[in-house]
Amino acid sequence: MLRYIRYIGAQAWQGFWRNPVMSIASTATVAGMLLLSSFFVIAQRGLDVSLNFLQSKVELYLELDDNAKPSDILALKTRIESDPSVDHVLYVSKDEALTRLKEVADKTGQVSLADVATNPLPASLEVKMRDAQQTKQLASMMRDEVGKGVVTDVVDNPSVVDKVLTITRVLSIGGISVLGLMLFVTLFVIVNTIRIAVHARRDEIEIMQLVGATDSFVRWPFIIEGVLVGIFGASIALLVLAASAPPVMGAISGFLTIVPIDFGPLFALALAGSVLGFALVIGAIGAVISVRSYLR
Amino acid sequence: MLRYIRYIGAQAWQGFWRNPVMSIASTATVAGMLLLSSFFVIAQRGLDVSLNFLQSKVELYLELDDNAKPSDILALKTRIESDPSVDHVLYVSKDEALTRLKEVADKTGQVSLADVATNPLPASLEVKMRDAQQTKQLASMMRDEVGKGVVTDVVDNPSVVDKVLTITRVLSIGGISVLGLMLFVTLFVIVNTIRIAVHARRDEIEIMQLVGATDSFVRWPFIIEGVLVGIFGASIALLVLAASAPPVMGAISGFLTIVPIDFGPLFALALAGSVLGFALVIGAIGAVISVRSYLR
Amino acid sequence: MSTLTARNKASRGSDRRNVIVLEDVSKQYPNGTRALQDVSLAIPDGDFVFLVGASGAGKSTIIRLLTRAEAPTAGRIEVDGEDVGRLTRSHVPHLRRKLGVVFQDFKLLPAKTVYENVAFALQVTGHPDDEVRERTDVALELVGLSKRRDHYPDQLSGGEQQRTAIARALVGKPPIVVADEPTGNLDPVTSWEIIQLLSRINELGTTLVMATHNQEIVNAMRKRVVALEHGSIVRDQAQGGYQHA
Amino acid sequence: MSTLTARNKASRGSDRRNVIVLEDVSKQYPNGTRALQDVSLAIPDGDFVFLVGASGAGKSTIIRLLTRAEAPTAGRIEVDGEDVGRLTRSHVPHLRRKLGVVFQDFKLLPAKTVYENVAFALQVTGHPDDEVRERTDVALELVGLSKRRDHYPDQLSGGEQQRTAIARALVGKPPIVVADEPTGNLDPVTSWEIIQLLSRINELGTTLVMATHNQEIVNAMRKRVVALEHGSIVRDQAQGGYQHA
Ligand SMILES: Nc1ncnc2c1ncn2[C@@H]1O[C@H](COP(=O)(O)OP(=O)(O)OP(=O)(O)O)[C@@H](O)[C@H]1O
Ligand SMILES: Nc1ncnc2c1ncn2[C@@H]1O[C@H](COP(=O)(O)OP(=O)(O)OP(=O)(O)O)[C@@H](O)[C@H]1O
Ligand SMILES: [Mg+2]
Ligand SMILES: [Mg+2]
Repeated sequence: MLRYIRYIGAQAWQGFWRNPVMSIASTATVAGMLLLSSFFVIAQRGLDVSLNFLQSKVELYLELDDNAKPSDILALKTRIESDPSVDHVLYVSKDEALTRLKEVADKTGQVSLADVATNPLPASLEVKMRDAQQTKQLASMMRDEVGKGVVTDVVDNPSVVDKVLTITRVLSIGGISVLGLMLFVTLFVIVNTIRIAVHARRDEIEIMQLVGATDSFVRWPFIIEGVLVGIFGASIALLVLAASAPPVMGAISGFLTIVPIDFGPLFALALAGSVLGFALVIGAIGAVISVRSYLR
Repeated sequence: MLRYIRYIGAQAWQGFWRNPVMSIASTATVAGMLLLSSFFVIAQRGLDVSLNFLQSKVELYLELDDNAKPSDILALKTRIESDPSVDHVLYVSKDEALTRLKEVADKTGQVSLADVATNPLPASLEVKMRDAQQTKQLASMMRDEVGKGVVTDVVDNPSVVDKVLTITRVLSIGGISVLGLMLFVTLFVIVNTIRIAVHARRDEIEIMQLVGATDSFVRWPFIIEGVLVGIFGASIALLVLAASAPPVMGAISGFLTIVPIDFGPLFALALAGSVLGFALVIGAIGAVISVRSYLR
Repeated sequence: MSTLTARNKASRGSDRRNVIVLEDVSKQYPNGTRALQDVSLAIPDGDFVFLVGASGAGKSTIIRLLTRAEAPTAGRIEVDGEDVGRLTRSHVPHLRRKLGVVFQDFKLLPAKTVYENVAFALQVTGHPDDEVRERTDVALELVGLSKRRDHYPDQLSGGEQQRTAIARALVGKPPIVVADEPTGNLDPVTSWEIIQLLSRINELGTTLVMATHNQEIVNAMRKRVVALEHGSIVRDQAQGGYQHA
Repeated sequence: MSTLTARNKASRGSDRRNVIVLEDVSKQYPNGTRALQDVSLAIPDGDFVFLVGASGAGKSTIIRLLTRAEAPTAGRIEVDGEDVGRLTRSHVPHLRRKLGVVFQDFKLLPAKTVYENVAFALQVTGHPDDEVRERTDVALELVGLSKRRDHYPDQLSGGEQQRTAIARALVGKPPIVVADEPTGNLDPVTSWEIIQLLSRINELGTTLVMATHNQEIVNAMRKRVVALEHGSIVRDQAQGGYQHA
């Protein structure tokens, strides 16, 4: 058994290196496709993060009656918070509202507001959405509250919110479907490449069989060779990615002062793992499929 | 000469059909990569249109002093319009502003505003940007006007505008670089596939040479065969695209009631033309490169 | 060698069983060519048979049928007691290991050296590494290729390729050796060495079937001769010559 | 045929020019094998030369050098007045069209039929279609393969492949024919037919070089024999036999 495994390993290694043109070309194809896929996974992830950020900007303001009872305001706040589409609700008092306005006015260099005598600003509830898609529904619900003594006005921006949400949805569905097609084509192209390479060696398969080799004796070295192609291809793709990540990230970070694109600490690791695993499995599957046609 | 051309055509056709496994696999790879590229070009185009639409929502409002002289307002309007980053400027009178507000109020079912006695709303200039990236600069320029008797306030939303613009820029740069990589990998993979297929037939090339065939006599049939692979691959890709366009568009158009994604009338034609041309040229180039290694 | 000697003694009895039997075998290739028609042939264990006939007579076709590289269109083929036509896929390799075949076109693995090509026939049956090494070395020595052991097939002369194929067929000590024109690319001296080698192996009990055009060898050996003509057996003579007696 | 006859008459003069000249040619393959050492040989126009020698002596290597499939490590080779070693890449095809070569391993194009393989040798020189058709048919008839014209090489018997290779070498009526073991897969009768065909072509003025192991043919023809041993010429005899006289 051990002898058999050693034999298979040696044969696969030999098969890889003694058909260098085909092995290198296959490996290059695998590397190219994986690089593209990875790049795309990263772009898709970036798109996702950007869109989430865009969505997280969607808020709803409820302007409150100056005379509303604190208990009523609290009850309303609690009620809104229990809605699963809401992330959190912030109470902004009249004073806070004024302070904020002053800060903004100072920053933007507009006329000073420091000398305002009576505070014209209402207190408000700022509702941050968890699921931005539900904003419209919540807003119309809140409008029913207007005039009941607590809420005086509901401020959203239905047309802008709608548009942002639509674009968000289209982009992320588009991104996911292109990614799906991408992975499918990657699989297809890699399997196809291995098939051509194995086809070119069909005579070898026939000869091995004629000399008394069993199917698995012929098949296994090819499978391991496919795995080798996968591993080498994935390694090249990952090396290129790793090498190009710092400059690309540097270039992007120029734009990123405002939008915090953070992939999370494990993203790189998970990506590398999936690329390697994906390549390895496709290599093996490609070999199995390809060899099968010549084992009759 | 004519005989030579006929000979080459016949040889290429024969070469394609008598190595069916390799021809079909190569064609399938070409089709897959082109399909992916096309899909991606379309997605990138969609992204572009969406982002332009998002950008076109960026506006600047200048609230005007109730006592400003019409000639001053007109002068300001003309000045702003001369800025190349501005698309157009709309004057909204106090009355119009009120009418609009009433309409919005009616639609959203808020308290009726029909009985407002004095009009509290200012007249304004609505500036639609052509180049949204310049909004900030224009806004700060306009703020210098505040208090000079015409403009009372400049309403933009610096943080939101900035964020939208940043995201827009990142997404479109990301889209273009992924597209670039995509086209490069497509080229690379197709050339690689043809190289493997030609490598598998290197003995044929050697035999032809030994029998007295000149380089071009060997090369041309392979080139035309590469072109055939390109044409067939492109045709398959375009057929799949054409077949999948209506349902995909149908599914998307659900979202598109608000964002008007319009690719323009010639987009499909231009896409089909480029795909075919690209495939044909790559097929030929791939064959030239591949055959060259065996013509020594 | 001890098992071979034992088999030899047993097989030289009065009624040796037939290790190869063809009964009314016909073969028509998919493109319509009729290569064999109603061929019947029985070869007892330990026999030495020459298969002769003009180019295209059907000699290689018979060999392809024995190894199940092709299936007969009609008729029954038996090798070492097994009905070749009814073998399951998984049993074909075991049939082929009983047959040491020298192919007319050699069928060497292009990405393996001479040594590796010969060793391969032992590796398929799972021999331990040191045994593979030892026996492969002996086989290469026998056909005079020790000096070329690390050449790839395309770095060999025609005769060297042929001898590699012969070494591969013999290295596994199969009970039946089938050689298709094994001296076509060899000079007379080397040819005779190979024939003597095969002859010795046959004396040790191996059944030998050899398709050949080498008139001199057939005439000199005075072994059984089966002559084919247009896919049919026209002569089957115990101690024959190349031409009709 | 008329040009051949004309050439024939002219060439049978007293001092025929040498169409093949090897001067101190050595060949060492990249892996270190010394295949030829200081071989000098001159073959006059219209000659019939047998190249004999044991397996691995270097016969095929000489042929490979003549066609510039390999370049010599040292020495000078001239074919039909041209220095083969100094030919530019673009002139190599023209050299090869002057040489009709029967390769030891046939070198047939696997994706072409028998007919197409033979026709190919005419197509490379740009013959008109109807001439290609006519001459290919004649060549196939000559080697007895008309019935197999639409077979692919892997649908042919060994001897049929060999005859296809012969037909391809002859169809272009080249001034020099080089045949490497052209009868190794042919039965004696067919072998003799082929030899007679080659002999007739030679009588019409074609220079003929034939590497062979076929003792009987060499002895019977009584032509010039060049014998190689370990890469060196050990005998060059005007009307020789296979063995040393
Ligand atoms: N795969 C095939 N498809 C079609 N016809 C074939 C095939 N293989 C062989 N033939 C034909 O079958 C006939 C017998 O072929 P076979 O190889 O058995 O001849 P052979 O006796 O070995 O001849 P040779 O001495 O030339 O090797 C030939 O006429 C050949 O053309
Ligand atoms: N490509 C190569 N690389 C290395 N060595 C080679 C190569 N081709 C041939 N040889 C060696 O050169 C020697 C001469 O080979 P060649 O083919 O000329 O022999 P030959 O006389 O034609 O023999 P045969 O009668 O067996 O065909 C042989 O020993 C062979 O192993
Ligand atoms: Mg045969
Ligand atoms: Mg030779």
